[in-house]
Amino acid sequence: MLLRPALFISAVLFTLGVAGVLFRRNAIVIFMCVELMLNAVNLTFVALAQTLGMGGQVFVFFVMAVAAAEAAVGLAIILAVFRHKQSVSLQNMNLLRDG
Amino acid sequence: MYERWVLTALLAWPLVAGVVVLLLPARLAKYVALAASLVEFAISVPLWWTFVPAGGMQFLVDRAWIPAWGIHFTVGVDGISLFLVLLTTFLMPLSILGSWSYITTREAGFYAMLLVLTTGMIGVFVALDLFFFYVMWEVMLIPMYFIIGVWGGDNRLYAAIKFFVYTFFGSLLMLVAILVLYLHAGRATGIYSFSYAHLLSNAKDLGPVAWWLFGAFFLAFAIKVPMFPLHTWLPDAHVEAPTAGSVILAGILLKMGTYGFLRFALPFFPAVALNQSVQLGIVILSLIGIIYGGLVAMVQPDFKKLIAYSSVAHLGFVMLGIWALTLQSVQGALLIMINHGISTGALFFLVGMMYERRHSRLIEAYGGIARVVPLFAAILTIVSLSSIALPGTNGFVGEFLVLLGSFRTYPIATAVATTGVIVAAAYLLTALQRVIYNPLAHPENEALTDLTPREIAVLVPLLVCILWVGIYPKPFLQRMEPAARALIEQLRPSAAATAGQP
Amino acid sequence: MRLDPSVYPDLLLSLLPELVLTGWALVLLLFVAWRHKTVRDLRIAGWLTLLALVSTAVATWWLWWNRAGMQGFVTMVAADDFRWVADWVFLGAAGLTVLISFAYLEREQLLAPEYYVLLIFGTLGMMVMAAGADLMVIFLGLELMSVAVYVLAGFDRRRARSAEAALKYFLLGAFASGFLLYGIALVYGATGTTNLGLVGGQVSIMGKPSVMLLAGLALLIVGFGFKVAAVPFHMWAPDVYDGAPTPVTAFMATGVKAAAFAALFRIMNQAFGGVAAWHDILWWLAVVTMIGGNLFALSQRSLKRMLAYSSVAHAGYLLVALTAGGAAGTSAFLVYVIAYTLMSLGAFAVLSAKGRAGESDVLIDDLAGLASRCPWLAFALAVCMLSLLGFPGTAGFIGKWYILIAATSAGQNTLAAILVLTSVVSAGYYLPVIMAMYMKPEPIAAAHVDVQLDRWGRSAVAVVVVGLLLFGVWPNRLFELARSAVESVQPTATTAITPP
Amino acid sequence: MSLSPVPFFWFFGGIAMGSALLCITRKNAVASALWLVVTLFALAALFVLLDAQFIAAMQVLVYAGAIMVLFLFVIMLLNLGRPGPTDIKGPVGLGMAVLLGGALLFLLQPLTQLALPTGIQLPAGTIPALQQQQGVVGSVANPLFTAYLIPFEIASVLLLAAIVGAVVLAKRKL
Amino acid sequence: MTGTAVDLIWLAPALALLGFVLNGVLSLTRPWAGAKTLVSLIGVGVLVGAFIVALAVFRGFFGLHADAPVVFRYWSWIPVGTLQVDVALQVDQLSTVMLLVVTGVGSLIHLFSVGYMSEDPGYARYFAYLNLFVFFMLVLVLAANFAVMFVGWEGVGLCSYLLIGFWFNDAVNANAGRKAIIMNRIGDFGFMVAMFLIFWSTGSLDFGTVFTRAPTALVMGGSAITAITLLLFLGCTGKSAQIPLYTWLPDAMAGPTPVSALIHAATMVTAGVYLVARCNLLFAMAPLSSAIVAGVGALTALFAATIALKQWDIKKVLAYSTISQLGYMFLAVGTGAISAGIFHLATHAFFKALLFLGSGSVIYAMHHAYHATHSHEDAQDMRNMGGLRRSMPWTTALMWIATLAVAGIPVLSGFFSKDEILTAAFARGSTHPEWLVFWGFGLLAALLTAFYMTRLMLYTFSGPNRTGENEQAHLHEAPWIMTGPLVVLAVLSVIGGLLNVPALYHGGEWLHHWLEPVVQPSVALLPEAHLTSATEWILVGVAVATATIGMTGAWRLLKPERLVPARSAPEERGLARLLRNKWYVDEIYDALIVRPVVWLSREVLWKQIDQRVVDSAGVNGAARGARALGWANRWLQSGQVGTYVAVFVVGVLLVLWRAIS
Repeated sequence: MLLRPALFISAVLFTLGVAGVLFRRNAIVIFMCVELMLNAVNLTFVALAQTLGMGGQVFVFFVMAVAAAEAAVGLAIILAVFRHKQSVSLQNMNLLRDG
Repeated sequence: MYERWVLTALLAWPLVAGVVVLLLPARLAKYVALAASLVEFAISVPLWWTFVPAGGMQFLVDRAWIPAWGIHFTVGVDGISLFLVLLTTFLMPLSILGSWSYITTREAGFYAMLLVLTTGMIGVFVALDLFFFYVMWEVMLIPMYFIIGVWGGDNRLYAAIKFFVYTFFGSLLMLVAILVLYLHAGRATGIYSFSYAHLLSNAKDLGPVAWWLFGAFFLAFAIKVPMFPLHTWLPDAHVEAPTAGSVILAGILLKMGTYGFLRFALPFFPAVALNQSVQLGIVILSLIGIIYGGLVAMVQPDFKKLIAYSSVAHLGFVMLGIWALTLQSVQGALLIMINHGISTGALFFLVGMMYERRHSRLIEAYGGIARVVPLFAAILTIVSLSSIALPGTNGFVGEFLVLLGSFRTYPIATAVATTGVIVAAAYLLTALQRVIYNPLAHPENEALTDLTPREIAVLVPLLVCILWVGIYPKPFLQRMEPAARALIEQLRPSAAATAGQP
Repeated sequence: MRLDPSVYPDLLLSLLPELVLTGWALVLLLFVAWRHKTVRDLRIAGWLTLLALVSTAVATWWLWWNRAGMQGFVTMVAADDFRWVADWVFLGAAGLTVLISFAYLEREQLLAPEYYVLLIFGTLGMMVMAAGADLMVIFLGLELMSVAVYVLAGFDRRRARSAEAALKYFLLGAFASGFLLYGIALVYGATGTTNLGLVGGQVSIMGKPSVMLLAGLALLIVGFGFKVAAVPFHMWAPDVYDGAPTPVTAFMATGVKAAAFAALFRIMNQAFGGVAAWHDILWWLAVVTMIGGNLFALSQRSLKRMLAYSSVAHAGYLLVALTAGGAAGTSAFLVYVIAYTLMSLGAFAVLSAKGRAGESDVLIDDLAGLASRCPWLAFALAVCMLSLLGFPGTAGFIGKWYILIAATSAGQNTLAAILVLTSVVSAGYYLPVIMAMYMKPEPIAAAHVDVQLDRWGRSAVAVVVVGLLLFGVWPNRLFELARSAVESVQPTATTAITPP
Repeated sequence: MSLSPVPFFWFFGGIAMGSALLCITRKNAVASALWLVVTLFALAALFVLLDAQFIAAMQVLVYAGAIMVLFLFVIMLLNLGRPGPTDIKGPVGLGMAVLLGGALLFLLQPLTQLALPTGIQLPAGTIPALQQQQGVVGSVANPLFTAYLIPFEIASVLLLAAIVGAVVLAKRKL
Repeated sequence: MTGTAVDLIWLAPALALLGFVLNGVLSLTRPWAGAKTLVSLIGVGVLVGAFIVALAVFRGFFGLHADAPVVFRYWSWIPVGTLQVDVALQVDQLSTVMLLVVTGVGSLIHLFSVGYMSEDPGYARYFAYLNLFVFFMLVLVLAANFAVMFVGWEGVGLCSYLLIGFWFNDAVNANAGRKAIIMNRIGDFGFMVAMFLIFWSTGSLDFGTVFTRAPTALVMGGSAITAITLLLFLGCTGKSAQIPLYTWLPDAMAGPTPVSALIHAATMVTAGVYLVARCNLLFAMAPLSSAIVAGVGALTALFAATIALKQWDIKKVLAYSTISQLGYMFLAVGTGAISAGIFHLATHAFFKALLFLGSGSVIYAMHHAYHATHSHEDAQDMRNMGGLRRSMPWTTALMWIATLAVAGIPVLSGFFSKDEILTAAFARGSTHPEWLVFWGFGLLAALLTAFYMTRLMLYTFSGPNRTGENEQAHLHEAPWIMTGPLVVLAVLSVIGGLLNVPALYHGGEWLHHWLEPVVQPSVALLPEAHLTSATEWILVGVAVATATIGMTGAWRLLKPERLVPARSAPEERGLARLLRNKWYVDEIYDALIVRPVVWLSREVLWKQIDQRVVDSAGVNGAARGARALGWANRWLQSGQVGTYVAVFVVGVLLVLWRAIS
């Protein structure tokens, strides 16, 4: 009986994550918004797991691993970019474009 | 024995020779290429005698190629394709000889391209498997693209890509049409094969799809012919291409379109092709081609462009003849296909020879040169006369047959088409006058040298053909007749009975 | 040979290629940790990588030879010919990438052997994707591949462009995998499982698919659509391809795309074979991708970006094969993937030879007169271009023809027509390359003196060209391979008429 | 104590959504990060309510702990404490975010209304029973090391790859 | 195969062709010592040979008393289905007459040319063309079917083109040649379509078959036969310079004078008449067409005569006179008096050839005179002549004979032939009144003919000389090789009448009877028109009166001594000017047809439709459009991740929406 609220909340969180990605320019914050999306999905999994079995929870476990891995790589990339531009604002990321 | 290997040899030999030419040192290129093309011609000549007019498809070879799709390497020759094959092998040595001094850069590449082109063109004419046909149809595109693009005139890049994209556009739609036919036949019979005979016998009850398929085929072939609104690639390609390129373009490539109509578009979709409105449309387009082509040719300042537009007119006659579907008109169309190859080829050679001397294709760059180069003038006159279908030359026999034959099916249209004869005289004789007659305006023309022995060697065979076909076309007509008759019977059982009957 | 996943040795056996490759990855990691200074180290690492790939290919071949297949029901990985063939494509792409990397890394002074480690991890991820019979496995494989490729894209850290490419790819990639994950969650919710087979079963029980399932399906397609760079999820591709080191770009354009397609293919056919909706969605994706990719490519002046857009267009063609479905579609898909891998790798290889500093500067017109300077290289590029154009005599044509057969036999004549028409458009940007090389004079004398491939790069290009021409004229073996792969992945092979 | 979890659920859910909203709207990156941490904690609470105590624990340890700390660390390292002028998009960006987000939510919202097909549902209380029997950790660990062994291994490789990648990108000289 | 000399018929064209080939080769080799002699020997030799063959054939055929043509099939030319065209020659009464005229007159003119062209650098080329012409002319008159006849028909056109433009480095000549062949082509268009109609209605193109099948296959006076005959006649108007296609002939005078004599007076231009005579049956079956033929003939006769009144160029006068005389012939054949037409054809060949050659030697003299003084006066303008009788008495005398003949003064050949035509026309008038109008035209034309011919003679030979003081000395008679042929022609012009002395004078009407087998079928179909001998005598009187009035009128009115040389001549005004400028017909054609067509072709068809519409808008337009769409993508592909995300999400929404709904 917690399923629907859970699904609703996760949908909202997911949307917020997407909105955040759309709304922000700071690479790190955008990445955090992505993490938010992942967590929203986690909520869905856990909620579903309650009625569908442990598979969902296990999945969340893996999602965390993935998130960690992405965080490691992603932040490293952001660092690398920062070395060049002294900024993580995506506004300055326009070397690559149709020209 | 000869029957078994000749076509395969005709296809394989130039390819091999082309590769060889490419690998040999450039200075040898033209000699090797000429030798190779002469050998090719020698291989093809016996076709003339061994061909049995009433024998239908002959010299058949059939080998599995891509069994997964029921694709075979199937080739054969009948009265329709025989002469186109011979024309190809006949024109190639002349083109090579004609490029002798015209081509000065990257010779190896050029002659290799010519040889590869030969394979492609012959392949198109002998293919009896639609996949193979399509492949060949495209394959001959690349060499021509390079010939125009690398050795062409100032505006060659534009002309080359225009030529390529135009043709590619048409042929790709045809490709889809072929596939639909293939699947249709496959579903109907359970046998999936691209074999011409198979598809032909199962092209029935397509329903409305037939219209789309015919449209696709029509587009592909009409672009090549070229028919009126789709012709604009031709002037550019002709003008920019080097002499040999123009000769082959006009002499052979254009015929692929009309050949396609005869071999595929008409037999596959007779119901559509002979539908009243379709007939009307095509006849009107042909008329536009004849008259419009002639009139536009009349005002061209560039001799090559003039010839290009005159080709549009000539091919208009062919289309008319094909669609009139009487024995005379169809054979006339076939004959014009050959004549146009010979006469227009010769014209392009002549223009090319002048270009080598004066580096100008503009008509007003000449004038009065008959006094300086009488031999050139004489030959140019004869060729022009054959091009305007003067009786006694090859041109007349073809146009006479087409018009006489078509008159039965479309009297009014044919009467209009006949005025094309007047227009032809108008544009070609005017050009002739402005080139070789009139006062010798440009002093630089005073020093022009007359034809060299090599150039004469290029032209004489063509002149011989012009007179031969003009005076004694019987051998040609005999060999065509059964094929033409078969085609008509197959398309119009009703007309077949009265084919040629008044 | 039937393998029972519930038995441990069988399980290992079924994962033999992956295990072999992982093992090599660890070996290489050790080696790198020990030697990572000189050019020679780099070379050795490269050789070890090639060795790894070859041995993996052998392992795969062994399984294929023994007709390895999964016994029983619920499994995490599939063992079927589709997987083996896909693995070969990935391994081949990786191998060719290694070959063209040798000279490149040295020229650009990227003396970090980790490059090869990451290459292997990326390949491993692809293989996992192709193997995965469970959304979870596929997801993890995809992440493994992505993480490795994110880093590779940004590998040339000294150049801002490379770093920027990595960032764009990473951010958008993570964003996309969020959607993918959500899609998986919804599918899980709709069917109670993430195993493709079971999902398929549930779907067939379900009859009319539930909204949740459809939403999940949609988000799955989005997630993979991003990886294959289908319009409108393609926008990262031109920039990332442009910024990444060229060998990596080649790897992305071929391996990554192929892997994503392989997974998508498996999912659609095994899990959603019974759902009609995805055909419709993919139909639209295919159309816009073909049109978009080709039109956008038309206006590019930089060779690298042009190739990037062309890879988008080719994703469209592959989507056509996918949409057509059926046995014909599947084998057409495999054939085309192989052809496509060859030709775009070849193109990128030549590009890497011509360019400097990440080839950001190579315009199409910079190739002017290449033919007279290095005829063979020009010839190779010309062949690749013609093959990309789908010109008869090349593998590209065979592939396209196969896709057309699949489409038409599935009654998708419109799709076929759009495909050929867009191919005509593509002539508008492939031909100028040939035109520049053969028909334009060298802008300055010695414009191409510094153009050279080392012998490995040359051998790679040679392999590509020979392959393209061979398959273009004699594709029979290719077809047999593809067809044998089809039955395995194609439970509903009867949905479409299959040419014999 | 048979207290209905629903109110608690909404309570924590509200916190999660609210703090998420703040997370994406705070100019200051650090603030965003901290609000995200709050969201994660709230989610952990929801997990507990959904009988996923172990996952909740992991959420707190791994996510709120390790990952977010990493984020904060990087933010500080790059000295982005102060909000950058271009960090948040203008009204246009806002409008687009609201519009597209709204549309997305509108499309996702029906999902929250429908019931799962009964065929695949486990009888209520199965999970708690399982946890009683195998323990909270065991109930997760058991499938993890049997059915989900392969993904587990792949995940380990994934992490390894991530480490290598991070090292490559971060180390001083190539 | 008759076993007589008739079998040698092929030899006649063959000889001419041989001459062409040999001389053609010689013309391309660089000139050497004996070349000219050799050329003359070949050129004239083959013609004389042909003439001898012709005589032999005639004699042989005469002996056969055949009333059906003898047909020789050499090889099958265009055999397609039921269309079986053979290369075949046929000998019958009509063709033998033509054969004799062509080869006979031809030989004389060749002979004349030897002198006339002796100093021309293109000597060999000239004879090559001339021989080729004779070849085609013989093919034309000997052909056994329409197709082969068409070969000759276009062949002679070609030769006239080549010979008119013989001095091609002068644009005027080249233009004249082009005009001639294009005008002829217009006619040939009619000929061709007529052939198609004939084939599809009778199933053959052989004269024999066609004429036997025609009465059954075609309805007397039906639309089909009318169309056929009218189209054939269109061909004739082109070839024989009748209204409306006559304008090329005067310009054709740009060619060497012997050419004008041979092609544009004696032989080629009469081909049309020959064609109608050949197809007399068909025309007889189409009364309307016959009426049109006769009408156009009569009108042309009058119209051309009016123009001839005011021409100053001596050859132009003769050209218009030719047109007018051809009009008579068409009046004759249109009326059905085939033999009369052929009769006039023959006599006209004699005296008109004589006139032209005579004018030729005048021009020759004038030319030499001006050449000697390096003056650039017009050697053909009569205002520069005058009083030449003193320096060239022979020519004067001979040309006077011809003048009398053409004017129709009794006992000379022209008198008989012309009179017969007018009589026939008048006779038909009894049943078809419109013929009376034609007769009137004819009579009026006869008046004018007498007038302008006399004018020509007076201005050329009488009065004071206007050539110029220095030049006068250089004016003298042409060499014998030129005057010789004139004498022969003069004799023929005088006695030519004997060919067909009407019964009125108790003559044998030999030609009439000779041609009967050919004319027979049509005679049956024509209305029987009989005149009492009284009426005939009156008509004769009227004709003679007209001729004398014309001549004496000219004698009285014209004052040669008042004439001033061309350079100081005043501009005519009024009617004179109108006639001088040939009723401005050329200008009208130019303004109404030539210019519009060229303008249309260049400005509309080429520049607009071809280049702008089809190419720019259509082809390149499409290309540009595609490229533009590509460029449009650039503001999306701006490098801004934000944009990419937005597009991405939009894509997601669309896919989701598509999936769920």
